[in-house]
Amino acid sequence: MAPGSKATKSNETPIPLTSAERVELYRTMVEIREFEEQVQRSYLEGLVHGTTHLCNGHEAVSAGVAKALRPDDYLSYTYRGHGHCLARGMDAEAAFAELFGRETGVCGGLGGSMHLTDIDKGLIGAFGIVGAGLPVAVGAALSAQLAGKEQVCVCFFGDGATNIGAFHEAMNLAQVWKLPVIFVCENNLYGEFTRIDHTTPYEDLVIRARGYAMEAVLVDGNDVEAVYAATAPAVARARGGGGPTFIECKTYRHRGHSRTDPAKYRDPAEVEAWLKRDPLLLHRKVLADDGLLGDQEAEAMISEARAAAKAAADRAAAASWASADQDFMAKTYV
Amino acid sequence: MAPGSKATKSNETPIPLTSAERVELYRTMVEIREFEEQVQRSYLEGLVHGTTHLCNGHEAVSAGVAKALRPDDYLSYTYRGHGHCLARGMDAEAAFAELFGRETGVCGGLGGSMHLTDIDKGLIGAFGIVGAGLPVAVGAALSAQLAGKEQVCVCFFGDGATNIGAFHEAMNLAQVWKLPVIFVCENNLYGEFTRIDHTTPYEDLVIRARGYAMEAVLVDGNDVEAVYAATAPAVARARGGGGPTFIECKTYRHRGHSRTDPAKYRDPAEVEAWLKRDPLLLHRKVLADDGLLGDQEAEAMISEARAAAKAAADRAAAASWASADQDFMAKTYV
Amino acid sequence: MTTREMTYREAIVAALQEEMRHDSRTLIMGEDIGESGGPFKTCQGLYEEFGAARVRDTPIAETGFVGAALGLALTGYRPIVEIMFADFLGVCFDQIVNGIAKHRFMSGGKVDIPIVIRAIGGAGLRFAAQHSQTAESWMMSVPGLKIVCPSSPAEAYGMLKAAIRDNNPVLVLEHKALLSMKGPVETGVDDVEMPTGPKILRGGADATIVASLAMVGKALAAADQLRAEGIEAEVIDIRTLRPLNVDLICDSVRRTNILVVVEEQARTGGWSSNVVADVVSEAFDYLDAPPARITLPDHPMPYSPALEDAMIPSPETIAATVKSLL
Amino acid sequence: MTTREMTYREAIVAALQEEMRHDSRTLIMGEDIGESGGPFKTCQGLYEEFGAARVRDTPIAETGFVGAALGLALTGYRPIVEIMFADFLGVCFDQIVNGIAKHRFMSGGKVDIPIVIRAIGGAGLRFAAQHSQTAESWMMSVPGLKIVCPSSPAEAYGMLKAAIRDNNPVLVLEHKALLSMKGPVETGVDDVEMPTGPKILRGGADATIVASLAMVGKALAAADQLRAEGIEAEVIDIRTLRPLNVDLICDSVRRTNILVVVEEQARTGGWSSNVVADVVSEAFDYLDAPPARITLPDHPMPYSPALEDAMIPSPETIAATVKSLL
Ligand SMILES: Cc1ncc(C[n+]2csc(CCOP(=O)(O)OP(=O)(O)O)c2C)c(N)n1
Ligand SMILES: Cc1ncc(C[n+]2csc(CCOP(=O)(O)OP(=O)(O)O)c2C)c(N)n1
Ligand SMILES: [Mg+2]
Ligand SMILES: [Mg+2]
Repeated sequence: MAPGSKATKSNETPIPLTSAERVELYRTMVEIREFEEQVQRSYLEGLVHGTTHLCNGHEAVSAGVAKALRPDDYLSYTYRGHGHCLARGMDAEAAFAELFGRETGVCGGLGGSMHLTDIDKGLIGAFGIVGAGLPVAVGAALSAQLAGKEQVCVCFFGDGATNIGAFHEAMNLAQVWKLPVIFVCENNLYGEFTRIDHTTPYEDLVIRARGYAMEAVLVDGNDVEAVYAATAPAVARARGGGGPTFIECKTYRHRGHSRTDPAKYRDPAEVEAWLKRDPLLLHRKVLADDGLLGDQEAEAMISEARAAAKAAADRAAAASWASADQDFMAKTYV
Repeated sequence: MAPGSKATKSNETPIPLTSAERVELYRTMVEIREFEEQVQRSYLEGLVHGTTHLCNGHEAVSAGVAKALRPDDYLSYTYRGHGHCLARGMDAEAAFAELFGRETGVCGGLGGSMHLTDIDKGLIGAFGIVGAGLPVAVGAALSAQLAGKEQVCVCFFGDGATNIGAFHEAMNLAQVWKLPVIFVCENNLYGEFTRIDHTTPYEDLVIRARGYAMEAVLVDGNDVEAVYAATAPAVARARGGGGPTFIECKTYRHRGHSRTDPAKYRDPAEVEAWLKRDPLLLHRKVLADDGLLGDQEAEAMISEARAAAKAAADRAAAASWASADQDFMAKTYV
Repeated sequence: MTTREMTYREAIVAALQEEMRHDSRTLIMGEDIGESGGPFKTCQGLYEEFGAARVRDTPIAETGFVGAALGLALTGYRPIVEIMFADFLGVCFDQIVNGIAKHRFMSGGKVDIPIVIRAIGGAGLRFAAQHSQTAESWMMSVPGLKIVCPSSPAEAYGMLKAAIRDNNPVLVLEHKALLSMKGPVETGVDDVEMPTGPKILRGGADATIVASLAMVGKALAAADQLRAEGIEAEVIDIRTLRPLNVDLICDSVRRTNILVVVEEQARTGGWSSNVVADVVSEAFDYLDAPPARITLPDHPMPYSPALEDAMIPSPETIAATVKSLL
Repeated sequence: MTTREMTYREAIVAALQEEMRHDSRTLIMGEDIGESGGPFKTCQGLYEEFGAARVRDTPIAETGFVGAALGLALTGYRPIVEIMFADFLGVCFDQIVNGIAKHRFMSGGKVDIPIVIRAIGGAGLRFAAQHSQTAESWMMSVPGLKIVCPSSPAEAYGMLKAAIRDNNPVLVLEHKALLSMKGPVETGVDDVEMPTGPKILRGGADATIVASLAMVGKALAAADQLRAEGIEAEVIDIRTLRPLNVDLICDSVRRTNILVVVEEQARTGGWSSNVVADVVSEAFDYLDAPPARITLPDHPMPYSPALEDAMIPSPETIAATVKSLL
């Protein structure tokens, strides 16, 4: 770990999870993984257009954070946002339909893979411009503060996003206004094809928070229970008016940046080491060790999720294309 | 001082100044002060147009930093930049002529008070957009690094500028590329009419540097020798390839933000306390105590500077207006 | 409803005050707009009445607080932001053009974005190149935005109120040289409507002059000069730049057969071209001469006072241009 | 000098490589342009030849590195920056419009600003609303900038070389849908010249079609379709948006009497209006019909493939529009 940037542990006791909840976390991760695997297959079948950014490897972050939230909380996220949306309960068929450009897509086929939005689930937006979602999250958190209902906003972004101005302005605003926002940095070590050591002075981005005297936690982003344990107290503090927290989740993406990227710029040893730390494997082992999930059950869960993803994709693919006759101006202006 | 943000002192021995140099620092400050006082008078006479941002109170920063530089170094600064330019040797008459909109102005009357530029003196530009000068300074520092002549770039900006995105991007680039740039934050506690505690989590902005693991120094910006002592080693380090430094100079502006601002938002006790710490008074006392500057000499210096400023302003006012017949397109495009 | 003389600045304050009283979901953010009432005093008294939570001083972080407006709008609030100088729209351009303007569309039309961005622009005060732009055209090509330009106290009041009630993002471009302009304003109006097109300020059969913001006054002064010579110019305030609706201008041109458009922006890339092109499409056969555009020259704003004045279209130039087309 | 078939992408690489060899003060900065050669491979091989100092991977910090370009230019270097998607110009808009474009003027004309900003834009690849804009008009109204738009490999090569040698800031708007377009390019040219106006790509006496970037190909295809019906359309590539020079277009219109302008941007605020307005000023009496503009509709880019395709002007639409004017 880089000098001057020790991992800090939240000093509040994490809200304990029941056994059932711990197993549910695994199911959520499996569902995200199988969704992304299906996206990849659908891509190869020509059903997904343009580009898409898979989150394989990041599942523990989406699942662990989402577990700490209430239904009326807000989330902002990025083009690599399928996992955040699914963990929050976005309908998989509507998500596939969006990726396929169908009328039944969650954004009617107008948004696409990079812009999944589902306002009723607090999924306020996926931002394609790096960093752009952070100030928006600050606004949602300000809204929560003003409304006084103890809601919070979680804001997901990557390591690369910590280099852009919007990040800084959002962090400072959140801290000076003591807003209920949790900044969740998914540090997967790469922004596109460039490793973090080329773009930031230290690999542990938790140091960024120091410039704002903001609470910060560095957590193993591949350990879903650790992510939950880091998030829950931050959320509790935010609800109580204690202000923002910056959570750095160390993780790794299993695939390339986007569909065209074979990710050859990564050291195979690095990739291998991280694949061994696949969040699904890790949690499955923990649950097995704790006697909560047998091998058969786990395999059944995977098959079920795979079949469900396939079925959702099939239904989505059978839906009508977004219509060229719709009133686009009514989609642009109220 | 705010928690977690102790003043740090550079641990290198400052390059010692001769007695003559110490007296010269006083003269530089007096010249800046008298220039600004003359600007104020000229403003009331209708010679200065639009707006102008005086730097009375900040003189020690301009003088102390400039003293640490070589003629081939670069400087970027702001709309409150008269002092930086004068300390660097900008011709006072050409500066007045610019403020008066004359042909003989340092920018031919096209730039005005907010945009004094004098490239031959390394004065690469005054930026009217808060924070905009920081990335530009990073570019000049990159230029210096590439040219390999051990030049540095000094970048002046205010406390308010540390809240904008451009600040962050520049700080990070400078640190990751180890550029020879000295970020000099003139923390005068206010951005326009708003006190720093409304806009940043802590009053000591040196904490900002921590987010980049950048060397940082907190210095009394009203003590010209302290400013010099903080700057000289940072410059030396930068020349030697040691990378950037962030220097926070605590200071205070004696007048309002700009000519229309009576600065009523400030606590009179705060103003009074700072006026007692006028950088000119402080240094004069030090020099007197060290037997280097008698009262009479000091007064003579002031009168001389006042007369020189007045004479320069008079000459500037006698010059022709910038011509409406000039080829503006040739000033726009090469 | 009462009608009284007030300044453009007071009209802005009145609109903000009434709308903030009308709907508690409104709030305003900007630099030095709290206790200080705003650098141009366009928020005077609001802090006292509505408090720090709804009249919010921000750090110098336009990307931050303009972006925050989007988050607020998506979660039930109706934010207003003040951009102190319109020139600073450049700093938060991405949040406006890629975020705020597109979010509704990208969601499939499922969200409303009730945001008002007030930006105070314009030349004439010797603020030089970085503080004198009206920024009218930077965002003309951005679908999803509405852009309005008040040229008088009454328009400043009406447009701002309507913008605040509108469920779309509206950019209200105010002009700093108009802040102390006085005029009658009917306040306390509840059924405000967003202007959907230009407005005839003065009728005339001989030529049509279209202008925005501070150029409207110049056009009216030109019309006075022309009247002295027996020429009746119709003066139209463009009011709404986006969506751009030139129907009324076409009607006018069908009567006058002459079109002159005046704007306070560089010749290349200004909205006056758009008006000309649209009018030419609709009313080509009615034009007796090629429409003229009077604009700033194609260079930045110089600081020196006479140079600034020389750049800005004058009533004399406008009148002479009209005469040259007759 | 040798002429060979190459892609638009290879032409960009060739221009960069030659100019970086020609002048050691040149350098290029951008995201993932080093070892990876750029997300669109527009810098392929440069890192290997010129090293990390001159082919510089940047953090995601467009304001930072575009601003740095100004500092480099002011101190003797000739920086080139790559903006991965033209849409991201919004993030560094202030540095370009208030800084880079104005710095020379504000200095009294005393400094040169030799900066090239390459931005890869355009629709057609299903990249949706935030990654499909050509951004042609955002900066049309910004004096101090030059803006060029290459429509072919040869233009991509020539314009980029000229832009790098130019002592003004030049925005080179490239188009991602053209990257694999092939065409003959004469490389190794030393006396490159900055285009100062449009170019006729195909002569014709019956109508003038003006287009930019990917629309040029559509216009040429439309001309093919029209020829089959006995109509000869002249196709003109606008090439340079700023400064905008329509002399050649006026000459053409004086011969053809019909003008159609095609651009890949929303109808309101696009440069096609500017061309129409300028041509109308100069050649009003030669026009047999009101000039037509074919543009994107006034809404953001949808993701769904057929919807994207339907938005983009097609050869059929262009041909039909020409016929409707004859
Ligand atoms: C302002 C901006 N610059 C560049 C890009 C292109 N881009 C898209 S994703 C990306 C990398 C982002 O890295 P990170 O924040 O670490 O997120 P990750 O993709 O690793 O999840 C870049 C450079 C962009 N979308 N926006
Ligand atoms: C991007 C931007 N936002 C707002 C302004 C208006 N403005 C000019 S100076 C200033 C205060 C700057 O404060 P600080 O950085 O502390 O410098 P000081 O004036 O105190 O020297 C503000 C808000 C601006 N010029 N640019
Ligand atoms: Mg990453
Ligand atoms: Mg200050």
